[in-house]
Amino acid sequence: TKDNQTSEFRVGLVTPGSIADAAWNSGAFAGLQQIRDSLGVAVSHVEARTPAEQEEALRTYAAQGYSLVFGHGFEFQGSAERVSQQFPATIFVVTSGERVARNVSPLIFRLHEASYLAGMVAGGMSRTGTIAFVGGIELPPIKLAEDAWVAGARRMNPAIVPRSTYLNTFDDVAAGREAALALLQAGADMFHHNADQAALGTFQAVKESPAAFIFGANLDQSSLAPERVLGSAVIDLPRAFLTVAREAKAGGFVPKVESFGLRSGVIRYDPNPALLATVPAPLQAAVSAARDSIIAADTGATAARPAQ
Amino acid sequence: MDLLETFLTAAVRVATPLLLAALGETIAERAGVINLGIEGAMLAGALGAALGATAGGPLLGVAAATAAGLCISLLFAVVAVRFRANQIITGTAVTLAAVGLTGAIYRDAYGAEGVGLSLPTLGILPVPGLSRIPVLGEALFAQSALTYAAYLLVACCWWLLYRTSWGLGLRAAGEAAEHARASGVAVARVRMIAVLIGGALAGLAGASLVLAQVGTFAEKMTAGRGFIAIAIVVLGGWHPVRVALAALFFGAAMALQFLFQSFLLGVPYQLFLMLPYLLTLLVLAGAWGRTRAPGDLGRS
Amino acid sequence: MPAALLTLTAIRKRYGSTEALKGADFSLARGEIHALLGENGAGKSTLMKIAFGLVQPDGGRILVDGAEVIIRNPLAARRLGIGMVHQHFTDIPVFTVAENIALAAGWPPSGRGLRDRVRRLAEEAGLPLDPDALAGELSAGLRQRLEVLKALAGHARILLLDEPTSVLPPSEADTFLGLVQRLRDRGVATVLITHKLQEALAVADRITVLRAGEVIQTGAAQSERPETLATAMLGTAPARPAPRIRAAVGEVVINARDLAIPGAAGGGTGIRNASFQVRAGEVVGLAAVEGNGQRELLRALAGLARPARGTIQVTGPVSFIPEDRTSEGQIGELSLTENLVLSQGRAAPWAQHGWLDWPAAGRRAGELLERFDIRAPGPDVAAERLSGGNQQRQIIANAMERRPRVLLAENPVRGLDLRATAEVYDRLRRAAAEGAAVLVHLPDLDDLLDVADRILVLAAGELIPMPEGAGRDLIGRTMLGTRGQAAAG
Amino acid sequence: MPQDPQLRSHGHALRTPLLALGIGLAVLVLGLATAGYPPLPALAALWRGALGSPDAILSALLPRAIPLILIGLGIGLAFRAGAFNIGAEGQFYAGAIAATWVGLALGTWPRLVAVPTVLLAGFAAGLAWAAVPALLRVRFGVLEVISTLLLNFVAEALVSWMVLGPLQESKHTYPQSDPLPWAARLPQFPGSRLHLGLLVALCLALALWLFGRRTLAGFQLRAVGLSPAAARVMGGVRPERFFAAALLVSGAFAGLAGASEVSGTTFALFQNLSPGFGFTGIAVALLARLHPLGIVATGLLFAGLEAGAGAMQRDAGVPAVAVYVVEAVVILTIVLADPAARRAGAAATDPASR
Ligand SMILES: Nc1ncnc2c1ncn2[C@@H]1O[C@H](COP(=O)(O)OP(=O)(O)OP(=O)(O)O)[C@@H](O)[C@H]1O
Ligand SMILES: Nc1ncnc2c1ncn2[C@@H]1O[C@H](COP(=O)(O)OP(=O)(O)OP(=O)(O)O)[C@@H](O)[C@H]1O
Ligand SMILES: [Mg+2]
Ligand SMILES: [Mg+2]
Repeated sequence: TKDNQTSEFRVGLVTPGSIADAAWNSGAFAGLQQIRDSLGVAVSHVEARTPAEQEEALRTYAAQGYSLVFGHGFEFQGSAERVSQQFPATIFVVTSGERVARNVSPLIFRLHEASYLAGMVAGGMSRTGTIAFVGGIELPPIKLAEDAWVAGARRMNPAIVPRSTYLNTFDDVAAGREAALALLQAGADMFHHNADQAALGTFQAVKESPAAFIFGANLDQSSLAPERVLGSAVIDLPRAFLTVAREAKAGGFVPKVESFGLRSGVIRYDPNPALLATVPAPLQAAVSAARDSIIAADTGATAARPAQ
Repeated sequence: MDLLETFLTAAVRVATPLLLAALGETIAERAGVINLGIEGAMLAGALGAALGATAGGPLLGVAAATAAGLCISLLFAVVAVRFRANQIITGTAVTLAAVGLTGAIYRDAYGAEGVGLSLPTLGILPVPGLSRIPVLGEALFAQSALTYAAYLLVACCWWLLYRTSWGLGLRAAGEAAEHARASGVAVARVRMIAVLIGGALAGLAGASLVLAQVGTFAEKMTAGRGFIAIAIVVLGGWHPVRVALAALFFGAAMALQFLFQSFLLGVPYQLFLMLPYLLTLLVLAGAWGRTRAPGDLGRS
Repeated sequence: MPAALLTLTAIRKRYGSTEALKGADFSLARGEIHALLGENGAGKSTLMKIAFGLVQPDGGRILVDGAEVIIRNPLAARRLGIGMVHQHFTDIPVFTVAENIALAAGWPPSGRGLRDRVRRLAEEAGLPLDPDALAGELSAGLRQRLEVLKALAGHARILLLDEPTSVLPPSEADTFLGLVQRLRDRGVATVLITHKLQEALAVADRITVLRAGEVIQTGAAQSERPETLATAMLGTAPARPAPRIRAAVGEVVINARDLAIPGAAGGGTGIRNASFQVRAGEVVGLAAVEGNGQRELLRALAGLARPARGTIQVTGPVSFIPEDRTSEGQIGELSLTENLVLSQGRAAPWAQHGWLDWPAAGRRAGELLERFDIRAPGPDVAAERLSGGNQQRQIIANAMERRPRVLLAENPVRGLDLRATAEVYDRLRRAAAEGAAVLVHLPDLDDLLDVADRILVLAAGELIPMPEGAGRDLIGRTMLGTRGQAAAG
Repeated sequence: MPQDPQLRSHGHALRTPLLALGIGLAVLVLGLATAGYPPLPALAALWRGALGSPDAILSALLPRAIPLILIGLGIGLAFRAGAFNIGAEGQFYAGAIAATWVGLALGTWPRLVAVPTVLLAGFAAGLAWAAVPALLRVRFGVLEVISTLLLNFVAEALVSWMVLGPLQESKHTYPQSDPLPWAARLPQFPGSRLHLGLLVALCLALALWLFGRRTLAGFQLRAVGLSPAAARVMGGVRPERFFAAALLVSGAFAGLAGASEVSGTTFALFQNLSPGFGFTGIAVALLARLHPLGIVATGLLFAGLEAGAGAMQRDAGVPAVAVYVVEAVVILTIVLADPAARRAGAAATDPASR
């Protein structure tokens, strides 16, 4: 009977970009593999770049009888809702989604909570009083992260000057570097990003400059520049995916807004241990206190989207 | 460094890969071949640079990049020149193949989910004395070796096209292949070699992205620079020196875009993104617009 | 007989259903001028292209210096010492004269030497040409000079000349033929394709006649006479020239006043001042040395160029026969039917309300093949597949088909054989008789006097009407003008 | 015997791509096996994804083909006139933006009027976007090959600004527009993603075919593309007019494709609406030798290839990057296998100003 069950429960993943981006999409793919390994179910992945292809991919998975399909990005919300009406037996999970429908369930990552903490460190450590953010495309979660980063920095230094650049691409590494070089010229010495692989160029620029630091995003990116990465705002996508899949496989899945913040442990601010000593103890304490109060304020998994 | 110097330095730096690729495409197009595959050759060059630099440092990276660009354009040359397939379709397909192949090889070499490679880079090589010239010194003479190579290649291309018999035959093949043939030019062979030179230079352009700029590789990291290089060839009127100026112009417009975003707040960033292209259109509509393509460009 | 330098044996070539060469034998001896004659479409160009490596034969052998060779491409031909002047221009239009010559000769393209080298070559050949002019901006006559210089530059031992004099005015043609004779004295062997029998008889040592892909006869030039040659070419005795028709002159159809037209970029004077009228029923000859504004004038009358000053009034359908058939007179890729449809525009019966009746157009194109004696497998064949002369006939047929009120012709007999030339002259006269005003330019003044009722001379951009019955000498002197030499050279 | 390869035989225009497809598949099997993927399951997936079921045909193949056919038709027309329009991508976005803008305003209109209005808006916007390069060419001599390319980048930035600015959905969170009202949506075939845009595309293909084959203007347009000088001197037409008109109409077709995509498939504006339709459209047109009916066939071919490629990822685990190589192999094999297609557009893709 177990065999029967595994052959019935299949999980599909649709990513909007390449899974080799060492960030958003690769995290989802890692999550899918974890589902396969931990739950012993069949999985499948497809890359779909445009809204039309994305809807087609969701629809095809559903038509083939997949039980659980992840649409990895807010952009899947509309198409998931449309497709779900025709295929009620499939559960659609929309990462960074918005609304619950009968069999559509959004998965929200409050990465901005971690970006806020990163911003606090940046605000406290900046010598120039200017901090910089490099974004890929101005998507809602990215804009939220930028705003939280700025708010965190302001908390430590109300006079902080925030700068930002959007690249309009997640691929162009060289643009990520040029943007950072221009921001350095504008006086920034603390960097944060949400530009996936394009940010690799930002890391390079920070590495080359004498006194700048950077905070990673999505993954723990300390290894990219061990001397210059103070910390990273991390989403533990595999853990979140696995949580959802386990629930769905058990059969008790009720569509709901699944929201992960610092409290869940899926979102973390991971400081770079190698540089921890350079962060003044009072600043570290302030960050810890802030994290605790955010966790304390978090009422639970069904929390609505943060105010916009 | 003041803002103007920063801007000019960034302009030359951003222009370098564009210039290298555009020079190569200039040679190919002067021979009558429009190679949309240079986007792919550039990407192959970038991966070649990463693999080479991993294995044996930046210089091996440069060599491997050139070889990789050459290989990809050999595919193009065989299909589009030897078998005279349509150049536009072939170029599109070759770029697609290069995107796929570089992705597959990269994943094979470094893991399916990608890594932030950190490669040894070429570094800045200031020319003693010259780099001290006020305003322009830093921009022109405190760059990586590949930028200086690009200057040199501009001169080489010019000499090749306008001062050698082979270049004369090449231009004839691009203007009127049948007539060139009647004058004793081995059209197919000349075009083949021109495409290969173009591919090698596109590979070098990929190397300059990886080894002189970002120190890493990422899938699709050329992000359309090959197509921009083709626009630069047209803007530069198919003449190496003017192509160099056009590349610098484009580099400047792109550098300006980043400076604007960093310094001007509250303006939608998309307006800055349009800037390089709108500026180019304006320049084209002015005196620079009346260029003439080689007569047999694109005819296979 | 001296040893053969180039021998072509049993050469066969088939294009689809057309057998262009059916086992032709030809041999060129050291130091001779060998004229190759034949009607349009006889296979002359094909035979020479085979000797130059541009076309590969289906059968037969080629020997150079007695040794069998395979000439795979023109480069191989050049290496064997073969140079060719093609029937169509083969220059690179955007290259300068010097660059074009360097390309053909394999010379380095620049440096101080090249220009002098080109100048010296041009002077030695007696064909002066500005090394810095762009080939594409030269008049047809000057472009032809360039073609000749290209062939000479390679120091060929064997020169294949495919109608080299077809666009040259007689004086230049004479100079050129003198050059060919001088080259013979230096040991260069020449094949001369021409439609002018007098030329062949004057300079050739031997004459070969090709008809429908076969060699009909080869023999010493001294033993030939124009009549026997014509009979050999045609297969029958040539018809007598049609009696010259003289029509009644009607109302003014072309009325030009105070015209000024800028010259083409590549030199040429343009028109400074011209006022004239042409009436229905007249054939008016435009006499001018190359580059004196005839090109600009005809184009302005055809509505293709705007005069800088003055007015042009032209009544009724205009047909224009341009000098360069391949670039302006036809579209080679299109079939004869399609070329016909394009040339007739909206007024044609098969284009009612803009909808095309292709079968009707095709039928008409077929009829024109008959009426104009165009040698082609059928109206669906691409125009570029026709021999040069047949392409020209097709262009004339299309021009006539419009029933023009005004017929403007720029050297319309270029490349036509004897019979076809006579036919075209006859057609121009008949068009006038049917009420058209005909304005025609020919490089050969004798021909022009033959066909025209009266002559207008263009010299140094001025238009000078000749009195009726003006003699050859007066016209010739006026053409050279006191006010200026030809811009050519 | 000698036939004009471009127009004469329609059977031929349809047959050769199919033949080539067979050869392409053979090469593909070899390639997949070399790369370590069992070829048969991969090919089976390719087939399933493209043609394997009514659902695949109605919801994957045909909807994908609609924009490709529309854009290919326009590009075919432009290339025929010698206008080297590589800006269909930008014209597509212009059409999508206009269609969204108009569509969002038409909620209360009857569908019978609203849908054509939306399509017309896209058509007009594509035309207007192409008018810039047409004007630049005719007035200032700027080669359309560069201006259309540059305008692609401008259009991409413009759509990005639209979805974050003036056309952003009403909560101002997501980079997309509000969904179009029902009245502005192209009717869909029940239970599938196929929409009425297909009919529009097929009708236009037929119309273009008639135009090219049966009308004087269509023929003159082709003559202009082959030789502007001869068309002017011998044909008495004004080449720049045909050139500009073809460029405009080709832009309009791409704009129409943008409108049909928004109104029939995504129902909202997104900034990554096109996966590069403008460039695939060039291949679609050239492979069909610019023949309108052939473009329908090659449009379907490319759509099938891409739908099948998705299935290869999904069902056979072939990663996306390998699928790119597969697509490239198929395209290269097709151009190599079809000598006529090789020559096709050799003249047409000539961006020279003659
Ligand atoms: N106009 C042309 N444009 C492009 N390719 C051409 C053209 N003419 C001929 N070719 C190609 O060139 C080859 C032979 O022509 P060409 O004379 O230029 O070279 P070749 O000297 O004969 O060749 P090789 O290099 O083998 O000696 C053929 O493959 C043919 O497809
Ligand atoms: N490329 C081609 N395709 C098909 N037929 C051709 C081709 N070239 C020549 N022909 C045919 O071969 C025959 C001989 O042509 P060729 O050009 O050798 O004639 P020619 O003697 O030079 O005539 P002309 O005096 O008119 O130049 C003609 O019937 C012509 O239509
Ligand atoms: Mg001939
Ligand atoms: Mg002839």
